[in-house]
Amino acid sequence: MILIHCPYCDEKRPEIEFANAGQAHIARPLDPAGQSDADWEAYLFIRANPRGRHHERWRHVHGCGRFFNAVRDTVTDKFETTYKAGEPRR
Amino acid sequence: MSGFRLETGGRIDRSQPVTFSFDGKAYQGFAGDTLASALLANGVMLFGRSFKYHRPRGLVAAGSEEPNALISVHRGPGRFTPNLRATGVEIHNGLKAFSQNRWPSLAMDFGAINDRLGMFFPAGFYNKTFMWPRSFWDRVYEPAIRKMAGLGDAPTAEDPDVYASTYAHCDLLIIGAGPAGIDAALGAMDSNKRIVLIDEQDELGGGALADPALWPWLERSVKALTEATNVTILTRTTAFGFYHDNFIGAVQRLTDHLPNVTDTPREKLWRIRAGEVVLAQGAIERPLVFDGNDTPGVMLSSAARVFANRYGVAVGKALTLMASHDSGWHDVFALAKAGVGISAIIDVRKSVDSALLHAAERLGIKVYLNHGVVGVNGRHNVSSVEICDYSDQRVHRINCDALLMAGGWTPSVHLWSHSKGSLKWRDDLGAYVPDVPNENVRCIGGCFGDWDFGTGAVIDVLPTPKDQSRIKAFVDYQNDVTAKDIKLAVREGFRSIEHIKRYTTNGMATDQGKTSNLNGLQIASSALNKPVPDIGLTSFRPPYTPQTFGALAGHAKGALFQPTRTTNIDSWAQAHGAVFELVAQWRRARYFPKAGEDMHAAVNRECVAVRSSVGIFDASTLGKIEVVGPDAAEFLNRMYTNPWKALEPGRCRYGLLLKEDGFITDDGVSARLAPDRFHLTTTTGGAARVLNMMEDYLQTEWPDLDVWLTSTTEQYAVIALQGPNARKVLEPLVEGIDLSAEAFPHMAIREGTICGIETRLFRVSFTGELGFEINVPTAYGRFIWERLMAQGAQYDITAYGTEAMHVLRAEKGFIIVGQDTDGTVTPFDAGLDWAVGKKKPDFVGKRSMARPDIVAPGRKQLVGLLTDDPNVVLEEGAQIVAYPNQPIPMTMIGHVTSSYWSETLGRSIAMALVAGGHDMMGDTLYIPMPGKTHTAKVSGTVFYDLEGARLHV
Amino acid sequence: MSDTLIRHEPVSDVPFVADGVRISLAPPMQRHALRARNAEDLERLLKVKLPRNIGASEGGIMCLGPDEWYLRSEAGAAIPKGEGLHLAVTNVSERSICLVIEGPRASEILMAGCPLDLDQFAVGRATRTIYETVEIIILREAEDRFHVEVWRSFSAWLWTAMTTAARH
Amino acid sequence: MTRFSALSLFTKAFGGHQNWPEQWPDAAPKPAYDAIIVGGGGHGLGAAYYLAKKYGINNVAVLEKGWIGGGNTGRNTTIIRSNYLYDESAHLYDHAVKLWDGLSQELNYNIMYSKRGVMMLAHNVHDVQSLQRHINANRLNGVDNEWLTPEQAKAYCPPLNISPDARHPVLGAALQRRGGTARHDSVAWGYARAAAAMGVDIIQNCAVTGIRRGANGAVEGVETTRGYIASKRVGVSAAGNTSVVMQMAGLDFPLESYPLQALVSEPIKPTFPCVVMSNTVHAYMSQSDKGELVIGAGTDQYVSYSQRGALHIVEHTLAAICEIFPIYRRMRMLRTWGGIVDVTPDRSPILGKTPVKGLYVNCGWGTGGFKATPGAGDLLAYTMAKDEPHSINAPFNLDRFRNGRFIDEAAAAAVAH
Repeated sequence: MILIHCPYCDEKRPEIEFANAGQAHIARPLDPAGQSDADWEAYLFIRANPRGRHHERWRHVHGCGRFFNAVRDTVTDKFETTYKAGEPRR
Repeated sequence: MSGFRLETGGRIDRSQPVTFSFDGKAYQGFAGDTLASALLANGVMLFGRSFKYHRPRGLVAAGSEEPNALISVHRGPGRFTPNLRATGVEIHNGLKAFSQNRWPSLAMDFGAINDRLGMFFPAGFYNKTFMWPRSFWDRVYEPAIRKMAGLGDAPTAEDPDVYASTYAHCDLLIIGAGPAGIDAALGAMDSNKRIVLIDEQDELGGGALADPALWPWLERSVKALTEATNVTILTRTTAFGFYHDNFIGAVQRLTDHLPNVTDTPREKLWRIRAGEVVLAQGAIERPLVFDGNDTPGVMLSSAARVFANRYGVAVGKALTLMASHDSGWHDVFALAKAGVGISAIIDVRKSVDSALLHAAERLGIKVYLNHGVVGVNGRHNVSSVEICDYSDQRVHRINCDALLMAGGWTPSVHLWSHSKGSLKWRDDLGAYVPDVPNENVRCIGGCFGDWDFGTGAVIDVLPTPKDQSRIKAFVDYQNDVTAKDIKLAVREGFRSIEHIKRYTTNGMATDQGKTSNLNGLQIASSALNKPVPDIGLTSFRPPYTPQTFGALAGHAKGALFQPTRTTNIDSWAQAHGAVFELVAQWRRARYFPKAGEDMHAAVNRECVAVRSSVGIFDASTLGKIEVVGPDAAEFLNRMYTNPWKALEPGRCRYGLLLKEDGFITDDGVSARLAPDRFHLTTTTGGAARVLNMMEDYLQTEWPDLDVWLTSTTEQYAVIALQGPNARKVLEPLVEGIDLSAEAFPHMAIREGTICGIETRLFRVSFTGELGFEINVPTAYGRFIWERLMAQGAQYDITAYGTEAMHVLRAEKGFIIVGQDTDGTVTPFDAGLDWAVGKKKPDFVGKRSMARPDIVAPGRKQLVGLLTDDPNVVLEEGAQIVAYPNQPIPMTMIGHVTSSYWSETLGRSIAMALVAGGHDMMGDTLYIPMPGKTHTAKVSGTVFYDLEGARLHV
Repeated sequence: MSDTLIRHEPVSDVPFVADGVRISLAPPMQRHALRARNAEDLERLLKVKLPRNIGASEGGIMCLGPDEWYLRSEAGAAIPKGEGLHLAVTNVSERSICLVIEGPRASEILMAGCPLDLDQFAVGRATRTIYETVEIIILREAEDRFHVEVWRSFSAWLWTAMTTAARH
Repeated sequence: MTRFSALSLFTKAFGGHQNWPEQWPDAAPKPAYDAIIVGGGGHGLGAAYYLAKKYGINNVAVLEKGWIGGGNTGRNTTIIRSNYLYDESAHLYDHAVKLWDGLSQELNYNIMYSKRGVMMLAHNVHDVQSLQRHINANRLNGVDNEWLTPEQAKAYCPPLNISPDARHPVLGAALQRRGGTARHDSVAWGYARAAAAMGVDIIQNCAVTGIRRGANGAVEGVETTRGYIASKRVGVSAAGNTSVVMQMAGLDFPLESYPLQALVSEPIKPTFPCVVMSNTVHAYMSQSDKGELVIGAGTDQYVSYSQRGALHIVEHTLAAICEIFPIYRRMRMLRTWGGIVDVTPDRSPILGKTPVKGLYVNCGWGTGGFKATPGAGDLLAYTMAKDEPHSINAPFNLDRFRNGRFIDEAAAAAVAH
C-alpha cells in the first residue's frame, strides 16, 4: 500500500484513502463539436502509459475529496511530486 | 536408534513432560521442544517422504528453512493443517501429528517405486510423454499425475477458528531477534522511538539460543527490552513480505502452541508501517551436494548444534562432519563440548586454519582434509559414509549414525529483495548480499554477510570418482531436484536461471529454495561455464514462509467479509417475511410472500394491488445528491443530456446521464427545490459512481462553477406510495402541502411535514399510477412507513418488493439502467431521444454520439416483444434471430433484456435490444431455446396506459 | 410522542464494554455539510468562526477539505440555508450516526481497521478516512475518546467490526 | 529435433539422459529476417510457429528482452475458456480453444491442457441474467456453456459453499466443460521448440530499442541491444510493454498497464476439480497438476511496470476465496507474484494492422491473454503473412476506438476477463 502525499491535506496518507483517476493534464476540449473523430479519440482513449515518469491524477476520496496531480515513476512506483489540480504540469 | 536426549543442557523445561503422538504412536518430550527435537530425542530420524521419488527423508535443518520434515496436525473437526514444518511446531499435550505423502505407512511406502524408476523421471519428463494415445491424457495420465502430486491432504471441513488483523505504526521495525537484532533494539531503546521487534521463534535470541555462553547476555537484554515502554516485542511472528513505502506484512501465531483450543484468534495479521526497517534475519547454512545427501541422518551442522544446545538433543551417537566451511568445525567442537560423540571431520579443503586442527586434536577428533563424502549407507538412517581421498581417489568407509554438512552460508535477503533493494555477488561467500536499498531499510549481521565463524570454500558438487549421471546428489530435497536435473536443463538449452528453476522446479517447493537456490546457481554456473552473476538470480517472492489464508483474510469472515447495507425500513420487511435480494451492497426486499405463495403468486398480487388500490415500496436505496450553488442549473445542464435551466423550482425532471463515450451510465428523477438547490436521484448501484463522476468534472473541468455536491443518499428514507388510492392514504397524514392534482401535479415536489416529520414529497411514478415518493430523515423511515400502513389498511395497502417494481415499470416501458441498457447503449438506442436536449451545444457524451458507428444504421435498439403465445414468458438474456432455421453459429440480432408475466395484462411482456428494432414494429422474430423456438412480434415498449392518463389523476 | 418511539437506530443503544474500551451510540444531533470557496462567506452566514486548516476542529465544526466543513450541532438549533449565496449548506443530520469509542484501548481498536497512525493523531483533530472498506470521519475528542461518524447503512458492519476487534 | 515420447524417455534413461539435445538453439541475431516478432511470450512464439507452419514464412526471429515465457505467460493463472458474450469474442476465443485441443500432439510437447471445466458463479439476480445471456448466446454460437443450479454446482465442485446465508450466496453457475487450464511454461517452450525446428530463431536477452522506418513510413527493421535487425514485417506482441514499443514507431496507443497479482498455496492432494470464477466476489481458483491452489487476484489501481503488487489486494482476494471455499482457511499461501497487464478502453484485445506499414500488433489482452495464446499467435501470423486481418480478428482493430464500435464484454455483463 503506497503512501501518497495529498497536496491539500499536506501529508502522506495511505493508498486505500485514494482513488487513482488516470493520466493527468488531458483537458476536455472546449469545443467538443469542433473536434475531429481522431482528436476526440485521442482525448478519450489515447494514453501515454509511460515506462518511467508518469503524470497521473488521484482523488483523496476518503479524505479531503480533492482531485490532484502527481508525477510518479511507473518502474519504481515512487512519487516525484504531487500538486493541486489547476497548477501547471511539472 | 540414533538421536537421543542429552543428560543436561538445552532450554527445555525438563520438569514439564509433554505427551504427543506421531502417526498414532505416543511419544514424550518436554515443554520447549519442537516436534522435531522431541522426535529426535526419541530416536526418530524418518520424518517424511519426498515429493516425486517418495524417498525416506529426515531433518535437514532446525528452523523454518527445513525442506523435508513436513507433517500434518489434527486438532479436531475443521482444524486439520497440512505441510507444517516439524521444526516449527511447538509440542503440547495431546498434539497429534502425522507424516505425509506416503501409503500405507511412512516406513513402508508404495510410492517409493518412483525412486526405483527415478531414471525415467528426469526434470521435465512430463513434457516429453503422456501424449499417446491422446484420449489417455484426460482419463488416465493426468488423474494419475495429480494423485501422485501434492504433499499433505486437503482440509475437508470449515475452519472454526477466527483470525484477527490490525494496522500498526512504528519509527523502527527490527525483523529478527538474534544477537544483531537485539543489539539494534538495545541501541535504539533509549531514544523516544517507537520500536517493534519481530521474531518468528517462540523466544528472542535467534542464533544465541544455541550458544549457552550467550545466555546470560540474552537474559539481561530480553529483560531490558521487555521493560522498555517504547519497545513492542512480537514473538512467534513472521514478517512475510516487504511492500511499498516500508509497509511490512507479518503474521503472529497465537494459539497453535497451546494445548487447548480457545476462542481467541488463532493468528493475527500485522500490517506495519515503519519509519525505518532493520533486517536482522541472519543467514541459512547451505547443504553440500553429494550422492546420498538426502539420507535421514544427513543434516546441517548448525542444526545439530541447535538441537544439542537449545533442545538438549543429540542427533546421533557418532557424528561425522562434511565441511567446506570453518563454521562446521566450530559446531562440532560445541557438540563435543555438549557431550555428543564425534567420529570424524572431513573437509574438502587441502588446508584449514591451524587453530581448528589443534582444537580437533585436543578433542581427539580424526580429521580428513582434501577428502569428500561420495556415498552414504543406510536407507532410513545413516549407518556409514564412503569418503574419497582426493589426492589418490581412494575411497574408504567411516562408521557414523549422522552426517553433518557445513557448506557455507546464505544471507537471508528475502525481505530486502521484496523491497527491491539491489544485491551484489560476493565470490568469497558464494552468495548475494544486500547492496543498494530502495526503501529506508538496512541489513545487519548475518543477512548482510557479516559473521564471525570463519571462512570456507564454495563448491557446487563434491567431486566423486563415480559416474555423475548415475548418482543422486540432491539440491532441492523436497522437490527431488538433483544436480544432474540441473545439468540436464542446461543441456536442453535452458540458460536463464528462471528457466532452470521452472524446468527443474528447483527452489519452488514450500521452503522456497532457502537451502537449494544458491547450490542450484553454483551448479548451473559451472554447467554453463559462466560466473554466477551472469546467469541471474530468481526473484524472491513473498511470503518469506507460507502464511494461512485465514490470517491474510483477517477479520473479513462471514458478516464482516463485506458490509451488507440495509435501510431503516429493512427491519420491518424482515419482520414481515420479505424475501430479499442483494443489489450492489444493499439488501432489498424482493417480494413479500403470504402463506403458500411462491414468488410469482406474490408478485402478481402485489402488482394488482398497486394497479387497483395502493402499494407501498421502500425506495430508500436510490442514490441522492444535493446540488447547491448559484451555478447548480448550469452544472446539471452540462452533465445531463436534458436541459435544466428552464426547470422551475418545485418541478421534477427525468435526467439521463452518459459517460463521455456516449453510452448511458445512469438515470433518475431530480427536483429543483430552489433556484440554487437541486435534489438529484440516481440508481441504487450508481450513486457513488455518479457522485465521483460529477466531482471529477466539477473539480477538474469546470472549477469556475459555484456549485457544491453532497451525498444525501442516507439522509432520507424514501417510501414510494403508488396506486389510485395513494392520495387518499397520504392526505390525512400530510401537513402544509395541498395534494390536489391541480396544486400538486405529476413531476412536482413539495416540502412540508408528514406525521410531524419534515418531508420532501415527490409526486412521481415508476409504476404508471398516481404516485408519491415520500422522503423523510432516515431515522424516521420505519415510523412513517408503519403510519402509512395503518392509514392504508382501509384500502388494503400492500407492501411490494423490487420484483413487482420491475414488472410495473416494464408494463410502462420504463428502463432499468444496467438491465435494459448494458454500457453499449445510447439514448437513441434506448428510445430516449426525447430526453436529449437538442438545442444544447454540449453535454457529457454528446460528441461521442456523433462517431461513425454510433450514427450508423443497424444498431441494437430497445423495443417491446409480445410472444405469439401470451403464456410464454421469455428468458431474460434469451437471444433473438431473424431466421429460425439457420445452422449454428446463428446470426443473433439481439437479446431479451426484461421479461415478465403481467397479471394486469394477462399475458407476458418483454423488452429487447434488437438490431434496427425501431424499424421492425410488428415484425415476427424468433427466440431459439433448447427444445423449442419461440416467436414474438416487435412492439413499442409501453404496454399499459399508453397515453399515461393514470399518472395525472 | 417521544422521539425514542419514532426513531429507529441501526445499532444497539446499549453500550458495548470490553477490557479497556467502551463503544456506544451518541445521542441524535444535527449535522450539516458546509461548502464555500471562502470561509468568510460561511462565517458571515452562520456567525461562527471556521477552522482554516484541514483536520482542525473547533466549536463543533471540523475542516474536512479546502472548501468543506462539517458542522455538528444540537438537535433543533436553527441553521440558515444561505439561499442565493455563493456557498452550500446541506442538512445531513440523519445521514450518519456517531459511535463514541473511549478507553485506553480506543486508538488500538480503531487502528485494527484504520490505516492512519492514530498514536500521532492530536486531540481535537478530525479527518475523513476509512476503516477497512468503510468510509468514516474520526474526531479525537480526548486522549482516550474518539467520535466516529459513519453512514447509517454501514454502521451495523462497523459496530460488529470494532466490537470484534475489541473482544480480541 | 528429437521426437519426445515415452520410448525416447526410456531409451535416453539408459544413457543417463546425457544425450538430450537442446530444445531450441540459443540463436544469435542475423542481419535480416522475413518477419520479426517482438516479444517471446506464448503469443509471440505461437505467431512465429504458425508463420512457419501454416504460412510458409520460416525466416523469422523472435526477439525477447529477457527469457522466453518470462512475462505474463509465466505469471498467469492459466485459465482457458471461450464462453464470451459477443460473437466477435466468442469466435476469437473459441478459435483458440479449438487449437488448444490437440496442441500437445501437434507440438510433440505435453502442455498439459486439462479440460477440467470452468464454472462462473452467479451471486445475485443481475449475475443470473447476465450468465443466462452468455449461455444463450454461446449456445447459438456453438460454444458450450450450461446453467447449473447451486446443488449441481456443488456436485461439480464440492468445496463450494452454497449456503443461502453466505454474504454472497451462490444462485447458480455457468459451466463450460471444455474450459480448463494448461501448463503455462510448457506452452512457451513447446512453441519455441517446434518453431525452432522449422528454422525460427529464438533470440533471448535482446531488447528492442528502436523501430526504423523508411522514407515512405514503412517499417524497415528494429534497433536492438544486440544490433540492428532488418525486416519489412514486424509483429509486436509485448503485452504490458506494448505502449513503450509502439512509441518507438511514433504511435500512441489506447492502453494502460496495471499490476496484476496471482498466488499459489502449498501443494496438497487433489481437492479442487475445476476452475471457479466469481466476478461479484472477485476471485478465481483452480488446482495445478502439482497440487497447488492457483488463485488470481485483482489489479492494482495505478499504472505500473514494477511487477510489484500491494498486500491489501491479496487480503481481499483471500478473504473472497475463504468466503466461497471456507474449508481452505487453514491452507497457506506459498508464493505471490505480479504481472503487467495491458488494458484497452473496452477491455478487449487489439490484434491487427497499425497505421505504420509492416507494423502489426497483438496487445490489450488485459488479464485474459493466456487462454487465447494459440489463437492470438495464429491470427497474428495470418495478419502478418497476408498483410490483412483474418475475419476473426478483423473486429479487434484499432479503428474501433475512433468509430465507437466497442467490444465491451465487461460493460455488457460485468464479466472480468
